[in-house]
Amino acid sequence: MMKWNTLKYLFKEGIVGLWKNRVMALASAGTIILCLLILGMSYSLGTNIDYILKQIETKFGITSYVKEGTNENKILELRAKIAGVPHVQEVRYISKEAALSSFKEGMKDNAIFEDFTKDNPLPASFEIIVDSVEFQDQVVKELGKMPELETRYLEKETDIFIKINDTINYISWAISGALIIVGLLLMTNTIKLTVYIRRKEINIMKYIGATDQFIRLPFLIEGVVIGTISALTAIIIIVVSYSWLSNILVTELIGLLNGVTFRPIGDIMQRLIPVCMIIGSGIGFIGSGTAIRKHLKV
Amino acid sequence: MMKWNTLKYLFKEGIVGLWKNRVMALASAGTIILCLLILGMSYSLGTNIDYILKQIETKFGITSYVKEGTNENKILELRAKIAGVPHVQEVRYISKEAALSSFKEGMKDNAIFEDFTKDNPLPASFEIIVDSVEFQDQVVKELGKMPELETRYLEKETDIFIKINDTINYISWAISGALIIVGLLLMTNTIKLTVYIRRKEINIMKYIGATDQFIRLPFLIEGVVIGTISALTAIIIIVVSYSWLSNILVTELIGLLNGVTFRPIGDIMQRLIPVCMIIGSGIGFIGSGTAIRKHLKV
Amino acid sequence: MIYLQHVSKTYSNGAIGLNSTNLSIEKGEFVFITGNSGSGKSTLLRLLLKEIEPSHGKIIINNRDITKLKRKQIPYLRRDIGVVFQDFRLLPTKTVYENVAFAMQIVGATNREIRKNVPIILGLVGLARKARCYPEELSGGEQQRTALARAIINNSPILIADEPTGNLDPATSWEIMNCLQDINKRGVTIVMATHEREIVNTLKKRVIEITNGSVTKDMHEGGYDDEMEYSQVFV
Amino acid sequence: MIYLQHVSKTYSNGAIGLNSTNLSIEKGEFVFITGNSGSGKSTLLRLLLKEIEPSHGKIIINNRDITKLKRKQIPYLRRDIGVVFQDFRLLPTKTVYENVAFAMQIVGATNREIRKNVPIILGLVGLARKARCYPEELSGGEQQRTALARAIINNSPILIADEPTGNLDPATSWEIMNCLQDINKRGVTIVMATHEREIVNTLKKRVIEITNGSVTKDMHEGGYDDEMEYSQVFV
Ligand SMILES: Nc1ncnc2c1ncn2[C@@H]1O[C@H](COP(=O)(O)OP(=O)(O)OP(=O)(O)O)[C@@H](O)[C@H]1O
Ligand SMILES: Nc1ncnc2c1ncn2[C@@H]1O[C@H](COP(=O)(O)OP(=O)(O)OP(=O)(O)O)[C@@H](O)[C@H]1O
Ligand SMILES: [Mg+2]
Ligand SMILES: [Mg+2]
Repeated sequence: MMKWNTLKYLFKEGIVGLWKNRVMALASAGTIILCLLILGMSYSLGTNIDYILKQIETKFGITSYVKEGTNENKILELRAKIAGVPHVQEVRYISKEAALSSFKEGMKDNAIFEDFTKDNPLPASFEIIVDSVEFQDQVVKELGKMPELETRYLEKETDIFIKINDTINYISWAISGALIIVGLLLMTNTIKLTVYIRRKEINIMKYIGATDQFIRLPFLIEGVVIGTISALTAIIIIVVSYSWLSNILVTELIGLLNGVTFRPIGDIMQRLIPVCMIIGSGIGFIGSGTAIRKHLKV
Repeated sequence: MMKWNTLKYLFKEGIVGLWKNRVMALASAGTIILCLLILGMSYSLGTNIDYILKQIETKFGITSYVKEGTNENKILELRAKIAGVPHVQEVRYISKEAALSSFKEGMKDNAIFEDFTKDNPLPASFEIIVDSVEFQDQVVKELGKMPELETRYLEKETDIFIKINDTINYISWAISGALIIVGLLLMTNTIKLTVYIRRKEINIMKYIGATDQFIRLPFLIEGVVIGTISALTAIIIIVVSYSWLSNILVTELIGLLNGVTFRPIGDIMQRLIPVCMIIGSGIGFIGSGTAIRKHLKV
Repeated sequence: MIYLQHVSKTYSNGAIGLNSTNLSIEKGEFVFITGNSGSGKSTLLRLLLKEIEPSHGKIIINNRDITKLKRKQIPYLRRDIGVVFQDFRLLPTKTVYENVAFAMQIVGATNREIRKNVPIILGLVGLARKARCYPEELSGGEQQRTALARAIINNSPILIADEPTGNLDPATSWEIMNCLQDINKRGVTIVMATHEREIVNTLKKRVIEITNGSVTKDMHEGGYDDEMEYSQVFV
Repeated sequence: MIYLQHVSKTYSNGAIGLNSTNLSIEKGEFVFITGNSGSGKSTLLRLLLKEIEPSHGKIIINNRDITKLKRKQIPYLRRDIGVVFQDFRLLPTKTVYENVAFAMQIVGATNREIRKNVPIILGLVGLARKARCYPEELSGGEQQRTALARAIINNSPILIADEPTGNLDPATSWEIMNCLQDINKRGVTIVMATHEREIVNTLKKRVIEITNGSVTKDMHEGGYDDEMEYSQVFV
């Protein structure tokens, strides 16, 4: 195999090559950074749409009607029982009177429902907010076991939301997939070009007796270094702009949607950092390796 | 100015240069195509999210309760009047009995509401679907002028939807904007690189007495041709994949959302084609022009 | 026609190209520039072409100080000068024919003129059969002759040639030299850097010798300053 | 050591580089290849290096038919051959020192050896002061000498040189030729394409003349085949 001395030389060559071919290195790095930004953007967007829709879903509460004739003690007991169900975040009691007045208010205080006041037909109820919509079914099941309650939740509306959610997820995955492919193509395209520019150099090395491995190694090292540095740069840009943007959006705009937040940056980065690093250094390595191959055939 | 003969020559040079520098031309074209695809994708996505959400919004109908004691004739008359309001797409009449049974069904046929059957307190109503949610307010206003009706619509739910819509629009514009910038950077990056590769050639031309204009023109022509061809290619890819994808999505997935459709391809293309063409040829022209400038200084 | 006044050129890495040189070359002269490798011959020629800027001094060509030339005017200076570069500088994506025709296109020649003149010149330098070859398909000497053809096609009043026979066999070299003499007789000023002792000694033209960036000899009807017979000394 | 058997080379554009050539060069010989521009000298040398493949025939170097060499083995063939290319082929991003050192790195020399040998060779070709220059900062002759330094640094048993003195003044040329003769005396086989009549005539080595791709003369202790005195004929 290669001598230690030679390996050291080739490693140094790779590093020095970055500076000597800085125009090409910058072009590659620029492309990789921009492509990883696209990736990061599409991932952040996708995951946040998901996240935000999930939060909105939880706003669809569960309503449990209390059977006529249930006494006050029993109601207090029920309330405690409901609050004890796992994943229940909030329980609110709405008395018959409150229900009627809110119903009438909904009807804009008009004369049509006048006769309701004679004999209030509306039941008292609990409004229950679940901490995450995924557990809604589970909570509803639990509530179903209480004979004093008649539980109802916005099945249809929740369904629509879940479907929108699914669709958007599906689309955002498709888009992310497409963007990853496009990004990979763009990156290999540029790397190929930068190697193509140096084909004469590669040829010369071959003509004076260098082995393929000898020529390739510095290119691979250059590629990996460019890829890794680009990935780090992209990650920094994503972190900074994500926290900046999500702040602005949360305060300025999403504020309207009472308290919706963006996925915390830590969550995003947990996945994005390894992916960026792997793609960055991988594309640098594999891109350079394959691009150089055909120029070695002299 | 330049002679006609010279202009013809330079024009031919630009065209022939495409073939002679095909590696570089392909690299540029590839980048431009991919960037325009990103653009097209983000635009199609943004505009469709908007479009789909709009469709879902229209599913929030308007309910107009009919005052107690309005007779059958009056109801038929009202129905015709409502149907005549601009932007009303569909009117359905729900009688007192139908309202009760649907209410009870909603309550899961349970004993709590038994007493309703004695004296049905629910009013008859019209359900009105507006052709586009933007006109909902307008229609409600119109309905408010009819004294026999008590109109109500899902203001809160519609509001949430509109806010989601706004948010998603806002985000998708931000993303599109970012992608356009990224795309422009990627494209100019590659064009710069392809010109950089040919800097020696440019220098030689200058050394033997060519004017800047003489050298630049073929590059500009090359740039514009590459940009235009790339734009056309990107458009074709977008048209084909959009119609293919929207078909699949509509049938497979969006089917769940009862009859939601994607924005027709014609709509999308109406904007996307000019934008792609302008960006493609513009970036080819301006990119080449600025990239060549510094190499001309010899 | 060409005047250098106290011209110095120090490269950015400190290498001295030319060292306070004074020189005047009149219209119609045929001047050989000789000197050891690295003495500054190419530097001198590149200064005339404004390929590089002098560190000091004035360079006057056709009564104009070219160091003060505006960017826009440089191409017109260069059109007055046909050049054979030491490293040829052919356009790699153009054939021999196209490379030569390109020089005519630059000055706005008509297609008629181009179609008429290019083959004549290519015949003159012995490349008629290589017209459709790309530079990388040519031998070293053929590339050099293409560069020469490009330099003379426009009948520029000045011809600068940096070792135009360095890659040529003696027979071809003499053909080229003959051709240059003809051109010179038609009034073109020729400045040619060369190492070829035989050519310099035979033609008896003006010889300017440069040593380490300074003119050390300037003789009319001169010879190659090579008193030792190296072949005797070293073998 | 080097045997060509019926070797032909026709380039893809139809140009004939070499035409059914037979040749044998023994170990330790010093051979000049002469011939007109475009006659096929470089083609011959490039065939030996497996830079191009012959259209027909066998090329045997060190008892191996190099046309049958596997891709993996080509670098080892090339390490046995030091080369000066007609167009130099220096690595543009490496200094003179690094270009020469690179050739030693290829064969796995230690840093010690490199630090010791490179300056010696650079001194030999007169480039000690240019060690840190990049090729584009060198004069033509300096580039050529760098290429020569690279070719001889590894003491390869064969040295191929394509006009290694084409850009050099006579004095430097003779120094280089002296150096090559020394190397030859140490047993290195040298094949050198050249146009320099003076060198060929003085050194009295074997001369192979190629005309239009065919060997037309092969003389031991030969001279440049140039019976006409061109200088007399043309001037
Ligand atoms: N671009 C450059 N940057 C730095 N130094 C340079 C540059 N070009 C030339 N030199 C140096 O300037 C000196 C003169 O170079 P020049 O090319 O003029 O020599 P020359 O007389 O043409 O030699 P040759 O006969 O070998 O071509 C040399 O020492 C050379 O190394
Ligand atoms: N890559 C190539 N493709 C096509 N034809 C070529 C190629 N290389 C050389 N030739 C042709 O082959 C012939 C021989 O070329 P070669 O380079 O061997 O000549 P040479 O003897 O070295 O000439 P010179 O003294 O001018 O360097 C020439 O006619 C040349 O045009
Ligand atoms: Mg020179
Ligand atoms: Mg040759």
